Parts: sequence; structure tokens; C-alpha cells
Amino acid sequence: MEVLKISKDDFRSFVQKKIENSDQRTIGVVKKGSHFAYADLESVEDMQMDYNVTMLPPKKYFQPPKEILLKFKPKDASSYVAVNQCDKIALIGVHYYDLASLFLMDKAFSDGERDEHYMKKRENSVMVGMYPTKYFKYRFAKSVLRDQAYKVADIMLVDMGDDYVVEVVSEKGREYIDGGNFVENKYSLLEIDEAKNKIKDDQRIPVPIELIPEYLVKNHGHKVWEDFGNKCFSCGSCVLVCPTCYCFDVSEEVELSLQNGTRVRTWDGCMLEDFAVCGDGHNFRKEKGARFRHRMFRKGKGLPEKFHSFGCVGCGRCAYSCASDIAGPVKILKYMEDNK
Amino acid sequence: MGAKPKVAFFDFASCEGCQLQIANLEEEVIGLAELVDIVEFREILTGKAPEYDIAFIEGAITRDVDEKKIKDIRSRSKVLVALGQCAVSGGIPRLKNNNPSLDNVKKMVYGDKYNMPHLDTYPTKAVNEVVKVDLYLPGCPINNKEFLRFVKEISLGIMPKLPNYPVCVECKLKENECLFDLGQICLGPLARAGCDAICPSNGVPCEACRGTVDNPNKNAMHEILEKYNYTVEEIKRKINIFGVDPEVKK
Amino acid sequence: MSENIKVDVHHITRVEGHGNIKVNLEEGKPDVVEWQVPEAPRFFEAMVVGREYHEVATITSRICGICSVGHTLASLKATENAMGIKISETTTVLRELLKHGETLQSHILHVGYLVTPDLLRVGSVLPLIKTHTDVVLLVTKIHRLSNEFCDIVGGRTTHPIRARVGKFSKMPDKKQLVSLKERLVESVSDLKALAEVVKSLAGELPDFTRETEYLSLTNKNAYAFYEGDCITTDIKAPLPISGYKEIVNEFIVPQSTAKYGKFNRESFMVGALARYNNNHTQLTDLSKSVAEMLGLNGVCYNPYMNNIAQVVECVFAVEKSIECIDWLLAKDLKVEDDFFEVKAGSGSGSVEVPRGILFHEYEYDDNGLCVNANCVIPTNLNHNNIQLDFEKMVPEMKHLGEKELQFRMEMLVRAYDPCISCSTHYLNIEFK
Amino acid sequence: MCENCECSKDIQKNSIYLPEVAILKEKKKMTDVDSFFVFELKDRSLGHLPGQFAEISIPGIGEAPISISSPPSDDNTFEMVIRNIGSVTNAIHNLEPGDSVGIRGPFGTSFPMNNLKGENLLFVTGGIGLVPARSAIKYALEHREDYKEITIMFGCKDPSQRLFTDEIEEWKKRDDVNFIETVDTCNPGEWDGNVGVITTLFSKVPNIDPKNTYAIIVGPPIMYKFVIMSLHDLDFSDKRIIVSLERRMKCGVGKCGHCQMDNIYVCQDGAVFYYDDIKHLKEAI
Ligand SMILES: Cc1cc2nc3c(=O)[nH]c(=O)nc-3n(C[C@H](O)[C@H](O)[C@H](O)COP(=O)(O)OP(=O)(O)OC[C@H]3O[C@@H](n4cnc5c(N)ncnc54)[C@H](O)[C@@H]3O)c2cc1C
Ligand code: SF4
Ligand code: SF4
Ligand code: SF4
Repeated sequence: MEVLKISKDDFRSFVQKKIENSDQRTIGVVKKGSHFAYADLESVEDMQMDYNVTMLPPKKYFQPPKEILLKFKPKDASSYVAVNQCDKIALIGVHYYDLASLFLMDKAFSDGERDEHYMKKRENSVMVGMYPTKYFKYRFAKSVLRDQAYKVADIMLVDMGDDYVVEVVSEKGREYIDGGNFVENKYSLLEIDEAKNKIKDDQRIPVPIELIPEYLVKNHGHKVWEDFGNKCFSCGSCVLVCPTCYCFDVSEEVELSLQNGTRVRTWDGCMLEDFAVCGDGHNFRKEKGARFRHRMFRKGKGLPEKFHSFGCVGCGRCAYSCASDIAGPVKILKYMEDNK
Repeated sequence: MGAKPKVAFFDFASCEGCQLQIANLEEEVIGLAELVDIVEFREILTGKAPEYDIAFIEGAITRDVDEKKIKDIRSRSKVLVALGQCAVSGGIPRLKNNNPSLDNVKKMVYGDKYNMPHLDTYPTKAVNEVVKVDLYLPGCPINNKEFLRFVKEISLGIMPKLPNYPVCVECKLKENECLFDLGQICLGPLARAGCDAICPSNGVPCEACRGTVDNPNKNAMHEILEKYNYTVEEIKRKINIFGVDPEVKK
Repeated sequence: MSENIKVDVHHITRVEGHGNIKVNLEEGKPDVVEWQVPEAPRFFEAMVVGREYHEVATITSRICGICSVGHTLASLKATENAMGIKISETTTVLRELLKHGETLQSHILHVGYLVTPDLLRVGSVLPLIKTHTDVVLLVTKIHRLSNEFCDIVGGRTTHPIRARVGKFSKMPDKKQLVSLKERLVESVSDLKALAEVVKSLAGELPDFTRETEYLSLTNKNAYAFYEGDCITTDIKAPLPISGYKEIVNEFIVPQSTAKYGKFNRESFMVGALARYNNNHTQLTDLSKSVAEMLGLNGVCYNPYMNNIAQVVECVFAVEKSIECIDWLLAKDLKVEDDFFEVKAGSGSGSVEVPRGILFHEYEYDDNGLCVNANCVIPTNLNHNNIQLDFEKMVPEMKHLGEKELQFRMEMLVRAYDPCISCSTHYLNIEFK
Repeated sequence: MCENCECSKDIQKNSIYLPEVAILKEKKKMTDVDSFFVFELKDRSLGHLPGQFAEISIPGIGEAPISISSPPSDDNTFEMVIRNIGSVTNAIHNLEPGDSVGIRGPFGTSFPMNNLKGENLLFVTGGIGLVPARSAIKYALEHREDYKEITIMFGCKDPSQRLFTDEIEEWKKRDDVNFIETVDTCNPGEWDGNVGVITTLFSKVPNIDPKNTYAIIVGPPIMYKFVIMSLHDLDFSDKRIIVSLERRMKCGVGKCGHCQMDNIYVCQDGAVFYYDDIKHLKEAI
């Protein structure tokens, strides 16, 4: 892996040039109130590299909250055509845990039946990752992170003060930096490593992640599910903001003229009450506690068994978004540990 | 539903903002007029019809004369839709029921002449307390996109469903800062979505103007409120702005 | 032609709310000439009692969907007045802007969708989609703009969200303001085109006059919508808002659930024509020229001309909105922190809604709970004037025959643009 | 949305969500809510195995997973029985022969007909559960020599809810099939057969040999628990119990998450399961 360096000023003018290039959308982190969100950059002035966490993860670009899958004319089943929005995009400043989450998302959409709607969007993207420069109280990424981020990143940035160290991870990344003032790296491995680890997490998962699937099975009947479930609003915030949640609903929308329609996929979530309601009205996960348990099992057992990687990347978004303050995996596991 | 469904609009005790939301569809009203046959809509057109495929009822029922009228409309309508929160739950007009004495209410507004017969009123009722309601289109005012969806789905032979998840879902999709983080009490976790989280998106806590989800977790809300030093009374009063008693569904 | 004339319009259409017209002339002798308002009363003044100060505007906004901005603003002003809250200049300008948005929105809706069918003698705007497509599209275009206008500033077209006690809960996006301004600038030519259409149809407006008293806000700095004192055509000096009860003198009549009002004469008129009659010298040059073009030259006693005054005010609202936006664009727009203390007190507030002058008055206790309320709604104030217009016009026009008479009476009611559903109301409250 | 670029052609070719066209050939009412449908694909045979399902689309209304009720066949037709309970199913009921629908599939696992060779088959079906089971029943009857004793139990709410009544008559007549049925309730004089829930049938079939029999259960959610209890009473091993589960599904291809329990997706890992493989899942039965 080639390692280069660029001054922050040069990087900003590099990004500004990218923004002006209309072939590719340049997406970065911008301020939204006192929080941060990914958005199309109109000028590098809006770009924030120093942020704690974004409200929604970058999945919104690959599995948009509402996405058209098909178009059709009502009453004519031969009229179905598949459509996709496959803009070329570059995402700048994606934290490593969000990159790791895309590793899981990629698996989910490519394993077995390959979902081209998602995969095409991923193929058309360039991911410029970075190590966080700001502390976030709910983050525990360090205690779950593996090397998956490097399977998704095209470039990784490390904040060195006035410069970024630039790790060129993929061929795509190499092409992307073409034309910028990227020069030879002068920082030592030690310095880089220190910079990468500068921001500490206060929180950590109390159980070794390899053991979690087993741990959960053992605690299937633990009182945490009911205790926390009783406090749950079934508001879905925790799953909507989660970078590794990708459940969806599919429905059809018809224009007012009733002449044209689209089949759309929208975000859905297992914490919502009607998620498992069947045709006959039977709800297979009627109890709040059962839904609460299902979410944790999916992160801690279902996904790991399917994709050989823990299903949570430790971003802390769920913990932060939960009005009842019960959704964070750290809190859940600690409660289980404390109430054996 | 035959060729073009015959659609009518009626209003009872209300501000007519929901019908206005429909007029505000602009060009889409033209599309709507293509899709359905608008046979009565007193606010924008002159005309009457003997029966209706879909009757949209705006407003709450507060008088005997209105009760007679709505029963008559019901008997001539195939599908009857409660349009807007006044019709769905009694809405804002239901606030008057909070006062234990109706006479006091009347006196407060009409003074010593309160007993003149034409000023008569009874405790506000939602439409479904008087006649059978087939569909509910909640909100104060309604979301006119949801109204269009209802009309389209009924035309296609689909029984429209309301979202049964809380406003937080839409609030998250809008990437709003949660108002709880800003120290405000928001009814979003209990309230029925479908408004696109319009109040939180404008910096104002949700007031559950579309009622609550089927199974709102009131206990969880009480716990949070205790944490914020609010009383149960206060939250009850809040929910009750739009005639929604959390003990009562719809 | 028969001398026996009977008109019985049960629920006049294309107005907000319910109103009935009843005429029964036998042997040519007026027997019954009656304007009835059977709208279900809703008792807002009783409903806000016991509510927290910040909920009051949310509730009273629901008095009327069309004038919801005006009700919100009058309510906020009354609450702020009661608690001695001083708002920032930015908040004031935003409110004025929002007010102009409502004026444009409501007047266009009324003139375009509700009155034009009268002038073209059809039952609604729907047939006009086919026969007068250009006009409908023109109206729709301006109406859409006005709705999006209220959305951008108030957060929602009907029942604004952002206007709160003391502040705005969210600021309009500057980019949106810039594009709103561009569209408003463009809309001036659309409004002129609309004025041309109205002019070509204005001949259809009945030639009927009855001098009455005209009541509105007035303000020495501007053609008043948001701020001012009370003025009428019968008095010399403006009177303060706080004395509104002595001006409107509401009373209850048997044929109406709405309350009627009177001041120096048996009745008075409020609304666009009243504002025009009192303040027309303060119009902008452009709106003045539109007024002239449409035949409004100074004080006018033909109530049908209220619709013409509305068109004039649309032009004025657009021009003033552009000024407000320019002012706002030069400022740093940030949501203000809550800065005031909740305390006991009473106060009133007034604005001009599209249909005329509006008053709210509240009293609060130490906890900011409302203990007393009063709202005086412009539509109600006009009812008595409509009744008297009827009484004058029926003998004058009865020779036209029942159908035409009925048509002109309905048209008169619509000219007043009544939102009858606002009929809630009260007198006889004691404020200490 | 790019409609003319390369990737839109790609997506047209590769989208797993794009249905192909089938034409309704035949429609027959079975009960007040269930009807029988024969569909035909344009240029291919569906190529399904017994127990699989397909996603059927009505443009403008939506998509629903429906079991294929016919055994595998060489021609392009396949059969379904659909209960009218909602928007899509209602729209299908309103179709007339010649109308088109969208089809995706076949999806899911199938009854392991090969592994069952040389065994006794015990079908326990409740209500509309007979529909998917029928594909296996018919398959077994078409390959009668491969299987030993075949017993079919069928239970439904009341006599009016019986499905495939003509075929039932045929099965009853055959001496190489033991068909036995019951209804939960009936009006006096309406029915002279068994009355009672499906588990009451077990006492009427004396010689079930749990060592050489596979039980195949398909029915409404509550039925499974009780039938499995009865089978356990007969000493059935969980490896010899096969179930077909119904869950909410939106994609049919293991993505949407609706049918998931733990690491299992009913649409891909099922709907047909060996009970032994899912009994640890508390949400399964
Ligand atoms: C593998 C499999 C095989 C199947 N095989 C068959 C078959 O062979 N024949 C057959 O008839 N059916 C079969 N089904 C069931 C069938 O898929 C459903 O009945 C169908 O999807 C219903 O779709 P719909 O659009 O008609 O109903 P919908 O309009 O979606 O809803 C129908 C009912 O479902 C409930 N419901 C749905 N969504 C919600 C919600 N969000 N909130 C609350 N309640 C809700 C309600 O009770 C509603 O009345 C099968 C299902 C599966 C998974
Ligand atoms: S965010 Fe919290 S309250 Fe909402 S569904 Fe998740 S756990 Fe429940
Ligand atoms: S479960 Fe919570 S902490 Fe883990 S990835 Fe999802 S949102 Fe982040
Ligand atoms: S602001 Fe309100 S609606 Fe939005 S997420 Fe928070 S609690 Fe839910």
C-alpha cells in the first residue's frame, strides 16, 4: 500500500476541484444544527473533516431510504422494467467504522442472490476514509473493529495536524487522487499509528466478540430482553440510524393519472411493531422484548454466522438516538453481565 | 368501484384547513378531478348529488342538527372517510369537553345570552361516535399527499392503511436533531407517523396531531418524563391538545 | 314578472364555513331578508383556558384554516403583550413576511378560485380548467408560489409551525429565500396579467353602493397589516388596540351563531376594501397603478369592489415581501434562545388578516396558564354589514328576478370573503 | 435516474426484483375466499420443486409470495390456490383468464422428495396448508412406487372451507392412499365425517410407524405446536418431522429481513425445514 501526504490546504483545493467536476457527485460531512450529516457538497467551505459522528450512516447513498426498483404501467405485467440510479459518487471523510459497516452491507447484498441495485451504486463510488478526530461519547468501535475498513476504503486519511497522511488502498483510489498535490510521506510509522489512535473510546464491549454468538444463545431467556423491551417505544430509531441494518419494505406507488407507477424499496426495521405481521394478521414478534432480542441476536449472532464478522461496528449511533437510552449494545451486554 | 368514483366533501365543526389542504394541491386538484368525479365540495364548487362513492367528512359533531346530517350522509355513502383530526378524534373542538360544565363553556363565549336555542351545543364527538367510519385520515391539518394516496388506493381497490410506527421514524429519515437531546419533550415516540415529522423538522416538539400508534408505550414515556421532572398530568394535557386520549385508540 | 320572490340558499358555496340567505318578499313588501350563520360554534375562548401560554397560538390558529397565520400572529402578540415580551427586529420582519404570504395566498385563492367562477357565471373553478385554461394556470401558479412562500417562512402552508412566542423556532433557509425572492419578482408580471383578466371581467361586478363605516388598522409608517392602531372612516384619530371592545361592540342575534359588531353606525365593514379606504395613500406606486387600472380611485362604497382591493393588495404584498427578504438576507439568521420570563398579566394583540381586523386578548396566571381569552373575528364583524347591504340591495335589484337576485346576493357574500367557520366568540369577559 | 446508460441495461438483465410475465389460463372458485388459478409463463417452465413458492405481482398493487400447488411439470403452466385477504390477493381474485401477472421465482427450499424415497409419508395439513402440501402429494402419487404408505390428514374450520374436493374424492377412492379428514365445527346435518381439531385424527390412524415415516406438516401457525406434540407422543424423532413455515416476506431472496429468525431466512433456508434444524429457534413454531 502506497503512503503519501498532502497538506490540508491542498486537500481542500483538491476537493473543491472535484466538486466542480460535474461527472461525479462529491459527498462530504456538513453541519446540520449542532450535528453532522452527509450531504452533496456545494463548496468545500461546507465540508467538515472534524466531526464526531453523522446522524445517518453512508448507507443512505447505497440503499437510499426510498429507492425506485421498477417502473410499470398499472394492469400490464409485461410493462415492468428495472431501473437504478447509478450516479458516480465520491464520499469524503468516512470514518473507519462506517467503512467496516459497508463491508457487511456489501456481503449482504452480494452473497447468494446478488442485488445489482445496491452493488452498482457501490461500484460507482469512491470511498475516501479517515480516522476520527473527535471524541464521541457513545462510540466503542475500537472494541469491535477488525480490518474490514480496508476492504472498503479506496483511500484512508490520517490527520497529522497540518497534513493528511494518505494511504492509497485501491487502484480506484490511486486514480481518484490523480491531479492533486499528493507528495511523498515524511511521517514515521510510529507517528502515523499514534495519530490513528489519538481519539480514545470510553466504552467497550464487555464480552469478547468471538464469544458473543454463544453468549447470546446462552442468555436467550435473560431478563434484559423484557426489562429493556418494556422501555422500548418501538420507534425504530436504533435500526434506522444503524450502519449495518438493511431491512426494507417494498411497495408500489402510482401516479395520480393511474397511468404510471413505480415499485419502491424503503427502509424498514425489525424494531417496528408490524415488521413481522403476516398476511393473516399474525405477528411473529408481537412482544417488544422479542423484537428487542431479535435486533441484538441479528447483530451478535445472525450476521456473524452468515458473514463471519460481528454485526455491529460500534459507531454508537443507536445508543445516542434512543429516547429511552436502552439501545446501545454496550449497555445491553453490561446489563446482562451485571445481572447474571 | 366502477368508472369514476363520485366524491363529496362535507364539513362540521372545524377550521376547514383540511379542505384547504386539498385545494392547496394546486395542479394536482386538476388531476384529482380527472380521477374522480367531485360532486360536492361546498368550499370550492356549487352543486349537490344524491349519493357518493366516497364521502370525506371534515370536522367534529357538536349538535343534534349535525348528527342528523351526518347520519343522512352516511346512509348515502359507500365509503366514509374521517378527514382530519376533528373528524377522527374530535380534535381541537374536543378541548371544550375538558370543562366539566357545558353551560360554563357557553357562558364564557356568549355571556348571559348563552341559552339562546341556536347557540346550542353538546360535548364534541368524533365522527365514529355517531356513524360508522370506514377510513381515518388523521392530522391537524391532514397531509395532502396522504389524502392523494388514499384516493388513488381506493380507486385501485386497495384499502389504504395508515403507518403504524412513530414519528421518530420520519424524524430520523430527515436527520433532525432529536428534541430530547435539546432538552425538549417530544411526543414523537408515541405519535402516529405520516406527517413527515413536520413539527420536529421545524424545531417544535411533536404534539401527536395524528393520534398515537396502535400500542403507544405510555409507561416508557412516563419514565422519561419523570427523569425530566415532568408530571404525568402535564403529558396527559399535552396529548390531549388534539383530542387524543392515550387511553383511547384512534 | 312576479312580485313574489323567494330565495332560500341553504349553505352558500365557495365560502369558508356555513351561511344561509333567506329572502321572502310578498306583494313586494320586504318580509324576510336575512343573512344567517348557522355554523357550529366551537368555543375557542373556553378551550384555551387552562392551557400553557405556548400552546395557545397552536389552538387558536385552528379558528380558521385560511387565516391561520393571522390568528397565530395575533395570538402571539397578545401573549407577548400580556407577559411584556419584546421580540427582535428579525422576528418582526419574519412575521411581516409571513403575513404578506398569507395575504397573497388567501386573496389569490379567493379571487382566483372562488370569485372568478362568479364573474364567468359557472359553478366552480373546475369547468374553467377546460374553458379558461390559461386563467386557471395563472391563478394556480401564483397560488402555488404563495403556498410555498408560507411553507418556507412558516414551516407549513396551513397552520404555521415556526412562529412561536418570542421567536421563530427555525429560520428560513437563505437559499430558499433567494429563490423565493426571484419567483416573487417574476410573479409581478403574473399579477399584472391577472389584473388584466379581472379588469376584463370587472364589468360583471354589480353597480351597488352603500356607504358605511370602514374599520382597519392604520400605521403612520406603512399600509398596515401586522402592526398599528384602529382607525375608521368615521373618526379622526386612531384609537389604541387595547380599547378594541369599545370599537367592535359585539352583540348576539337570533339568526347567527356568530357575533355581530357595530361602532359609529349601525354596522361597519372590515377587510381589503376597509384597509384600502383608510390607508390607500400608503400603497406602493405599482399597487396604486393597479388600483387605478381596476377602477379603484380613492374611497369606494361598493362592497363588490372588495375583490378588486384584494388584487391590489396582492401586488402590494409581493412588493413588500421582496423588501422583507432583502432585509433578512443581509442578516445572520439564527434561531434565538428563549429569553423571556413567564409571568402573569393580560394583553391584547391585533393584525389584519385577509378578511379584516382581528383581535385576540388573553390573561395568564403566574404559571403561564391561560385564565381568560377573547377573540374577535373579522368575518363576524362583517355579518351585520352584509345584512344591511342585503336590505338595501333587495328592493333595488328585485326587478332583475329571483334567479339573478339570488346570484347577486350570493356574489355579495362571496365578495366579503367570509370565513364563517371563525364564528366563535364572545363578549362580556372581565379583564382586570 | 439514468434510463439509457449502460448500467440501466445491466439492471434490466440482472435485477433480482424484476418479474417476468405469466398469463392467467384458468380460474376456479374453491371456497368463499379461496380460488384456484392456473398460470402460464411465456417461454419457459417454472422449473420448481414441490413445496417451493413464487412471488406474484399485480402492477399498481404489489407483490405477494404464494406457494406453487402443482407438482413439477414439463409444460409452462403451474397452479396456485390463493386466499383473498388483502390488496394483492384481492386483485388476483379480480383477474380474468388472459390477464397478465408478474412472476419471480421459484424460491425457497422444497420437500426433500429424494430423501423420502422408500419411506412412509404422513401429510398433516390444515386449511390452506393443503395447498403447498398438494405439490408433494401429487408428486408422490406420480412416483407412487418410490414411497411406501401414504397417509394424508386434512383439517379445516368447517365443511365449506374444504379445498380440492374433487381430488379428495379421488384420493379417498384409491387404496394406495389413506386419506382422512376432519372439520373443527359444523352445522347439524351438514357433515357426517369427523369433527374436531386435526390432532384428533391421530387416534384414527393406528399404525403409524415413527421409525419409517416422515411427517410433513403444513398449516396455520397455531397448528404446528400441537401436531408436533402428538408426533412426539408417537415417538417421532425431530429429524423425521418436516414443516413449511409462513412469514412476512418482501423480497423472497434473503435481503429484506422480514422473514428472518436468527441466522435463518425463511425465504431461502425454508419455507420447508426439518423440524430438527429450527426447533431451537423460539420464534419458529
Ligand atoms: C412462503 C409463503 C407461501 C404462501 N403461500 C400462500 C398460498 O399458497 N396461498 C395463499 O393464499 N397465501 C399464501 N401465502 C400468504 C400470502 O403471501 C399473503 O396472504 C399475502 O402476501 C397477502 O398479501 P395481500 O397484499 O393480499 O394482503 P395485504 O393487503 O398485505 O394484507 C392482508 C392482511 O395482512 C395483515 N397485514 C399486512 N400488513 C400489515 C401491516 N403492515 N400491519 C398490520 N397488518 C398487516 C392484515 O391483517 C391485512 O388484513 C404464503 C406466504 C408465504 C410467506
Ligand atoms: S431507539 Fe430505543 S425506544 Fe426506539 S426502537 Fe430502538 S430501543 Fe426501542
Ligand atoms: S448496533 Fe448501534 S453501535 Fe452497532 S453499528 Fe448499529 S447503530 Fe452502531
Ligand atoms: S425529535 Fe421527537 S420525533 Fe424526532 S426522534 Fe426525537 S422524539 Fe422522535
